[in-house]
Amino acid sequence: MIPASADLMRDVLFLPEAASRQARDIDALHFWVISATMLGALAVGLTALVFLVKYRRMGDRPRPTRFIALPVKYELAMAGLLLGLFLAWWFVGYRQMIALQRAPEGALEIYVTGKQWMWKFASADGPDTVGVLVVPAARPVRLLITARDVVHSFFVPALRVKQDAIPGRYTSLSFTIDRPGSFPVYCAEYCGLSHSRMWATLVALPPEEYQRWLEGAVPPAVGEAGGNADIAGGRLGEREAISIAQRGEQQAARYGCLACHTVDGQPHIGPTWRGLFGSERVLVTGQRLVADAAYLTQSMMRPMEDLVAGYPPVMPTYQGQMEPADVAAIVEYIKSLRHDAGRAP
Amino acid sequence: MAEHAAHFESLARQQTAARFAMWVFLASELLLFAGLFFLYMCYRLYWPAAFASGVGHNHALLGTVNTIVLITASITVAMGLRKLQHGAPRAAFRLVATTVLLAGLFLVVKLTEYGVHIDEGILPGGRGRYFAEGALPGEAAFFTLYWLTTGLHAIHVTVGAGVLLVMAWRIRRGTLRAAQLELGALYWHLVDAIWIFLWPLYYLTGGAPK
Amino acid sequence: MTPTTERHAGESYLGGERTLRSWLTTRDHKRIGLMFLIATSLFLFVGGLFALLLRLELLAPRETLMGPMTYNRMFTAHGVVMVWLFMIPAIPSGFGNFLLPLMIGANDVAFPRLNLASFYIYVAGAVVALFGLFMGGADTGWTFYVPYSAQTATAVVPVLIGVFILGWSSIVTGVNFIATVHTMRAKGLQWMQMPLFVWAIYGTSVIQVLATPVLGLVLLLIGMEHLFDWGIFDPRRGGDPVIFQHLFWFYSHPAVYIMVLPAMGVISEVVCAFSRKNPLSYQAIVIATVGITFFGFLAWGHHMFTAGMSTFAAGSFGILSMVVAIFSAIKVFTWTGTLYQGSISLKAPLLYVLAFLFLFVFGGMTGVAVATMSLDVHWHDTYFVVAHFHFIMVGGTLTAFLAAVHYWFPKVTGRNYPETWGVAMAVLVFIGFNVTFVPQFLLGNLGMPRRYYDYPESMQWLHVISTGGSWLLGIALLTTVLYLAWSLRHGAVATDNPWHSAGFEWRTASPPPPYNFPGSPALHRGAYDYTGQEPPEGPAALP
Amino acid sequence: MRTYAITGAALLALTLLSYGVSRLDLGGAEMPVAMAIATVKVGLVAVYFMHLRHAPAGERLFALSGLVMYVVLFGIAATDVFLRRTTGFLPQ
Repeated sequence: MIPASADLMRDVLFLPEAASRQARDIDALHFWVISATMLGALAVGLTALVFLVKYRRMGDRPRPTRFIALPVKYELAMAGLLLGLFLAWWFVGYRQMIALQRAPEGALEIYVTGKQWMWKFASADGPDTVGVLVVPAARPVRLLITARDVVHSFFVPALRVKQDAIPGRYTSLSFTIDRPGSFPVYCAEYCGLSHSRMWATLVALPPEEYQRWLEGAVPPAVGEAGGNADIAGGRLGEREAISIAQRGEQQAARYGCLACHTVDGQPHIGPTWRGLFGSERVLVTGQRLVADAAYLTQSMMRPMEDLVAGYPPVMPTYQGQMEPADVAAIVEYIKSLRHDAGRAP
Repeated sequence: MAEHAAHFESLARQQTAARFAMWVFLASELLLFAGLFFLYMCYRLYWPAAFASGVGHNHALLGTVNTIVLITASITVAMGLRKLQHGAPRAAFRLVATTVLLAGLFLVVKLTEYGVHIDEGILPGGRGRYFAEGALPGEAAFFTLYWLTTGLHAIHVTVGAGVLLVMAWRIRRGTLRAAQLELGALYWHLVDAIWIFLWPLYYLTGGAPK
Repeated sequence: MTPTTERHAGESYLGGERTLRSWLTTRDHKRIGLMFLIATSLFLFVGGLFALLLRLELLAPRETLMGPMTYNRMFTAHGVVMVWLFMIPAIPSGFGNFLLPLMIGANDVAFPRLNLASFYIYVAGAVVALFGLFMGGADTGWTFYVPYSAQTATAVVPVLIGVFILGWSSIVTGVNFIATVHTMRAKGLQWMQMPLFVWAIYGTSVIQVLATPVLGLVLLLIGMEHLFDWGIFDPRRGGDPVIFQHLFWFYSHPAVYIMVLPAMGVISEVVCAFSRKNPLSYQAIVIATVGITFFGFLAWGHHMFTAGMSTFAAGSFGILSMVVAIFSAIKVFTWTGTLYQGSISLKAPLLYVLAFLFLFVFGGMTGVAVATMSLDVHWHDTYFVVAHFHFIMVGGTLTAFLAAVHYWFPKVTGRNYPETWGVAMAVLVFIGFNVTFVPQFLLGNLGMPRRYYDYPESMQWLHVISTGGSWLLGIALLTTVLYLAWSLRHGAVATDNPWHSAGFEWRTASPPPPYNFPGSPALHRGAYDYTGQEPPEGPAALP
Repeated sequence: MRTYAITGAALLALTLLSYGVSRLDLGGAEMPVAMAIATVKVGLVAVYFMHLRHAPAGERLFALSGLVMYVVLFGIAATDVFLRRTTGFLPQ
């Protein structure tokens, strides 16, 4: 579909601007599907109308009609053709869905936490924020989403993405915004009293402005988003004095992780954290896997499941005891202890 | 007594309808348990060690005794039905009454077991001493499901036993048709069938015995 | 044609004993069906009133008519009342009860006492649920998602128990109808000769029997979670709220077909009667009915595409949803084709059928659209989905319900409704419906999430149109009730078969006598046989 | 009567077998074996005690339908639960 007609369709259908490549792909499918839908409904309605006019009864006397029966095979053939069309949509939709979930290489990871009734954002190097999610434009971003209390849903209409935030679990979402701008974010899963006001703003900054934001400046776009009356609840969080990795260090001490895990490379009761991230682990089962963020969080929640060979099975679970943000912080801390830390990711 | 309801053309048809409806209802009853079995499958997948430990903690012997009791009760009710069909109400009464007694025995054993669990501090929702003293995470889920599933099953046993008790009484008075007893027997067999699955899930599959 | 009602007045099911007691203790499926119809229609208006108030609140952004607490309770009340007190029982327990025995040539359903019990269980469930809704009210939405439903301070438990009880009514009626269809058919009436409405009710009953217990259990579990905090689905104790969603939708997706299948049955009957034609393909509709009954169970996961399911599961549910849609498409195709070369009389019931065809195709096709995974990601939990399922449930089920009310009004009451009013209100329902719900599709595209009492100002004018439409729809429905009530007393006395329909239910007096057929019913001509010189008229002669 | 006695004996024997097997260390095979024995037992109950052997097609259909719904629920939902790598905090 040529871009101009796509914009026209977007206006006709009241779709908001599409701020990413994926959103435009989804819109293209949307146009096909919705056009076919409207044509189908119209065709059936019109056919019925034509029959109605053509075969309407004159006078009140009913007249007998011919017995007309279409063999079932024709109906099934028709159904088969239609199913082919539906499956084509499904095929395209499925691929797009997978693309939405696949994180591109080098994506900026940001932790999103929904709680009644606000969105909190934390990334490895930027400040934590509430209600305003700041990302660089033209760079892949991966959101790791969870909730503190009940199910929420992180919804950005301009990106055509939505992902439930489920307590006790991380879900993820990836996108690359084309150009700078600010876009509304809603909570789409009913979550109680102020569900209708659980809004936030997604601000995409040009790379250099994003860099300044990391360094502490508040670019006007972010300030505006925070003060936008239409997007209430959008405000900048207290600027954290420490980075997320530093917070992870504090939390690791608080939860007693450091009683068993060292950070200097010496094995203790548990494996050391130095160089742990990204290294290959050998489990008691003989299975080998790489200690990524998934493995680390899994180990905190279900330590008995993927035991590493050579250590006693003594680690307690932290399921339900640690806040998701703290889990994320500790993972970031362990990440900062990898051997190649400091080099480009 | 041999009269059929006015809207049926014959007694035979009425009985066919009743038995058929019973089967439909049994399918429905079976699905009442589906949610609990499904939760068991999911949570066992999430917490394999805790579930194995929980199963190991249950009293396999008591569970097995109860299984034998229920299966015997199924045999006696099936035989009682056959006796009634063959016009031997006295023998039928004895067999159905035995079934009711066995159901009572099942409930006594089950309640004893519940008593032991309460003593050990194993209550639904992860309440009680057992969990405070450092059970594996996930054992609370196991025992909550244990209480819910066996509790729901025990309610079914009670209902089934009650129905069979009334039927035994009516056999003795000579006012029960075999077709009516068959409905009660079908329900009872379903109760038995559900337990046949409950038993390995909650008593046997605890891994190697310690 | 002689007004035969006079002839049978003493014998009709409405005659005889007329005391309240005789109604409340009746075992006549027709009286029970009528009581269900009255009760469910009452709840249609209760639920409709909630809808109008909700729409009024949405006339402007921010708090206008009610605060968020009231709004949240009210949309829950709207959902609970409409789904469990109107949609699910209305056509099956109401018209199904009245017509099923008539259509298979039986005297009554298989278990009349159970049938009456089902009505009282329904009333009990309704009382408990309404008690909960008015004394505090749940604010969870009709979906009761955990963990919110386990934590909220509102009166969730009575509502859950009420719905649980209603579920039993549904199961009991389902068991009864299945047994009736299997064992009560008139001698010689084969499965492939049964009226399509019977097939539809049969499929519905199967779903009711097999899906409802799963819901019942899961509602009890939330109740316990709410009361005792047992942590069954609580993530803080290692529970998984998504398991709840699986179990909930395992019932609630098939429940959509509990609402839609009977409506389809009505359409099959009305289309044939008013075009005086056999269905274009009887077998195709039967196949589609059975197909929906079974495949309807396999598609529930498309309500959870954004819930973090495994991609493989999401894909499977996507394909299965497409397959279910195909069966509906077969039906639409057959109904439309049935009109071909018919002798069509454009009366109110047929107008409703046309409205149904158009709205159902649009609703169904948008259903295929939301089953397309990447599109659903944008539409999920927005007004697009709200509009989609209202197209199916209001545009589909409610219009079919109204078609049924008008088509069988003479059968049930022995009077005719005023045709002009009927036609006028059918048109108004169609217009009001579209004005209400088409803007909601656009709101969904804009990104308006559902269950919001507040929204960005840029969305307001679409909400204004939608609210206006809701009032048109409300006026049309209210007027319909008024003229129907009027015709109970003042309507022209109907002949036994005013539509000259070949349907089996018309081969006895209107209203029918207590045991339906004097002697054995004459079903020697097919229920869709319009080829003869004169259609069957009045109580058919005995062989 | 003979049929019932034989069926009953078979059920009791299978019960003991199941118990005996559970005392062995079967590892991963434990659950499948236990479920297989239970299925055979329920099959015996349904076919002989509940007379499914002589039941009309309609009754068999509904006996089967309950089972089919179990397969549907467990089968399809399992594709989510098993493939999702579960509830843990898994950012995958």
